[in-house]
Amino acid sequence: MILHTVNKSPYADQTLLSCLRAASEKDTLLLIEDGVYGALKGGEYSALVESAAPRILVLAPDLEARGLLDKLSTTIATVDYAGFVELTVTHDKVVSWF
Amino acid sequence: MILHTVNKSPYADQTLLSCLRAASEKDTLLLIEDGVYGALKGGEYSALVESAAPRILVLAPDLEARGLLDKLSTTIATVDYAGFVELTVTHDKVVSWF
Amino acid sequence: MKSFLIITRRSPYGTSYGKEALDAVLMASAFVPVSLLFLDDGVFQIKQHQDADCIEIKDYSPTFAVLEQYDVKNIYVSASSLQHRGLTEKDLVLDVEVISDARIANLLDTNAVVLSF
Amino acid sequence: MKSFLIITRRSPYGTSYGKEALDAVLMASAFVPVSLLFLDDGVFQIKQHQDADCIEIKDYSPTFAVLEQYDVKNIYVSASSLQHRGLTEKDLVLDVEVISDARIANLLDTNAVVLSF
Amino acid sequence: MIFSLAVYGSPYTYQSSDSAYQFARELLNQGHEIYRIFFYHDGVYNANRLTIPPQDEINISSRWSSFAGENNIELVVCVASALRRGVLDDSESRRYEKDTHNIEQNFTLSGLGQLIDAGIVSDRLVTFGS
Amino acid sequence: MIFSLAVYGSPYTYQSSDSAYQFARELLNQGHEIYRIFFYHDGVYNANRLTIPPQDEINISSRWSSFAGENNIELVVCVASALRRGVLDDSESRRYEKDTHNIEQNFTLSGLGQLIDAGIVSDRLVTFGS
Repeated sequence: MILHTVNKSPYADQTLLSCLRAASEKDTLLLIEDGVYGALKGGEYSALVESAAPRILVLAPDLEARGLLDKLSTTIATVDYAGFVELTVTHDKVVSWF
Repeated sequence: MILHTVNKSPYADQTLLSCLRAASEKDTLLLIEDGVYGALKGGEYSALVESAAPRILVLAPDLEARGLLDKLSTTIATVDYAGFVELTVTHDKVVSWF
Repeated sequence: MKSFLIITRRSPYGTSYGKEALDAVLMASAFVPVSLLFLDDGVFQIKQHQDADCIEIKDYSPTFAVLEQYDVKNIYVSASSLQHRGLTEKDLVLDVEVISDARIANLLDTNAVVLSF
Repeated sequence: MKSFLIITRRSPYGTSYGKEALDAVLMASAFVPVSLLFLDDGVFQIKQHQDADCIEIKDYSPTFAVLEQYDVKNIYVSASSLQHRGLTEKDLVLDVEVISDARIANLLDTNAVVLSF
Repeated sequence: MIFSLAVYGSPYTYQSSDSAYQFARELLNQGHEIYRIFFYHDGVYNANRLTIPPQDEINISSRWSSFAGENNIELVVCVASALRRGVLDDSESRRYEKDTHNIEQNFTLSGLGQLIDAGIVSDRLVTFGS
Repeated sequence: MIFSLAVYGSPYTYQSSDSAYQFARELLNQGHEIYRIFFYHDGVYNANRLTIPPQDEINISSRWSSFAGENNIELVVCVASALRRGVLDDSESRRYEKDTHNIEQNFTLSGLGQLIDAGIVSDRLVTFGS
């Protein structure tokens, strides 16, 4: 069980797509920094992210900093830094995509 | 008449697509640095680049450095730094995409 | 007098390019006619409700909202960039002119100098 | 002993990540079992015929070709990354195992530490 | 648990040093141990003590330095990455006959082996890339 | 023609300073004039005189410095970008009570207005981004 972090916007960069190709169903993806744009509803990549096999979470402070609380896809839950740390503990390892 | 330069690989980054959306038919696109990967034949973005409306050129030293002379799309011509400089003179301005 | 077009293409906070584009706009506006274009992830620079305090970074989006006071009157945002991202004009901190890709090509053509960030 | 997987995802010369991945592989191979995966634009790191002298940058691709001498025996390249880029095994400077996305997921699972560049 | 972090982004330019700092602070809040924070690639600029941010912004290298000093955490800067980018400690500065050094307190230059070691010793290694 | 260049990438990490240098050299070959080379964003690290590259690699800051000295070209580093990233000249170093400076010869710290001025005065402004 892997925690993947992605810190690039899918609208600018292919990193999220690459992570999704490599991640397993039982893994978790955490969108951080500019990665949080992957959690937008109604955008070009929203359907892809919403239907992805692994669980997808988003880092709340990075989402809030960018003013996106009102645009968050309804299928994606948020975590704060405390939750981020807990995820790194409950998963076997962390793989960073950047 | 604009000379656009693009220095990012289309396989990693959306910059080339963005440049193509904004460029006019009479413009020239010069692929430099990692942008030269846009000049590959047989890749996912090859058809798009080969059928693009503006003229597309590639910077030879960057292509050669990356070992891609044998993979260059047949519809794309190369220029060296001397040619790059000449292009900046013969076009009204340079717009850099990075 | 040469006119400048400044383009911001990056999202805020992940990199500092947005802040540096803003600084360039403010500086240029003191000397030359300036147009500003929000393109690609640059449209996120002017998303409403930003609050970078929560990541301990300085929030500069309020300055974008008052650019008219700095004589930056020509502020544009790409319609296709907004649309790809599921955003509309109402999501933005300032009144901008939403323009087509063809209009963007025209802006690139008609301004003497184009600076991109 | 913990095993390491090192992934290189960036193309050469545009950024220094490829060189830094190589340095990490060489260092890790002295201490732990190491696997190396070329993924995404990282596959360009091992494209044949590189010659960075012409841009006055040091060409490190020959070192990738001799990694076996450093006890780095498990060298993989993503099949889908090659295919998207119109490349085949024959275009590469070294013998690698071309693997599927499912196999990549398995590599991520079975190595204790994953370092990405 | 024992954690190590790797930071690859230049400060003020990429968010990665900010994210790494927030994460590191939360690790200590939750009672975890930080074995090492390793700076590589442009992340080595986090150790430059000559940074002078505007008054309303955080001094990133001082923030790391205080954090490390107060919590007894090792901040290791990859020496090869640092030399080529011009981040020097006193001893490298002398060795290469430069007249000054620019490394912030509580940062140490050392080899890339320290990153591998961090991966071996720690329960989790978390990378903040750029 | 009169040219100016803008460089945004950190040396050794991004190719942009190499590309800008190759381009600048070819400009002079063809008899053009370079009015100014402006360093912004992480490009300001090009001016760090403490860089010590491996012996088989080029010293990028010295290369700029020699090029500028031999050809009488202005290398201007954005002062705001430079201060926050810790690239200081003697006068800024004193003003902020640092004990040393780290700017390479032939580079000058100045305001962002110098980039706008370069755009106004030059026939072409070419940006090498990262």
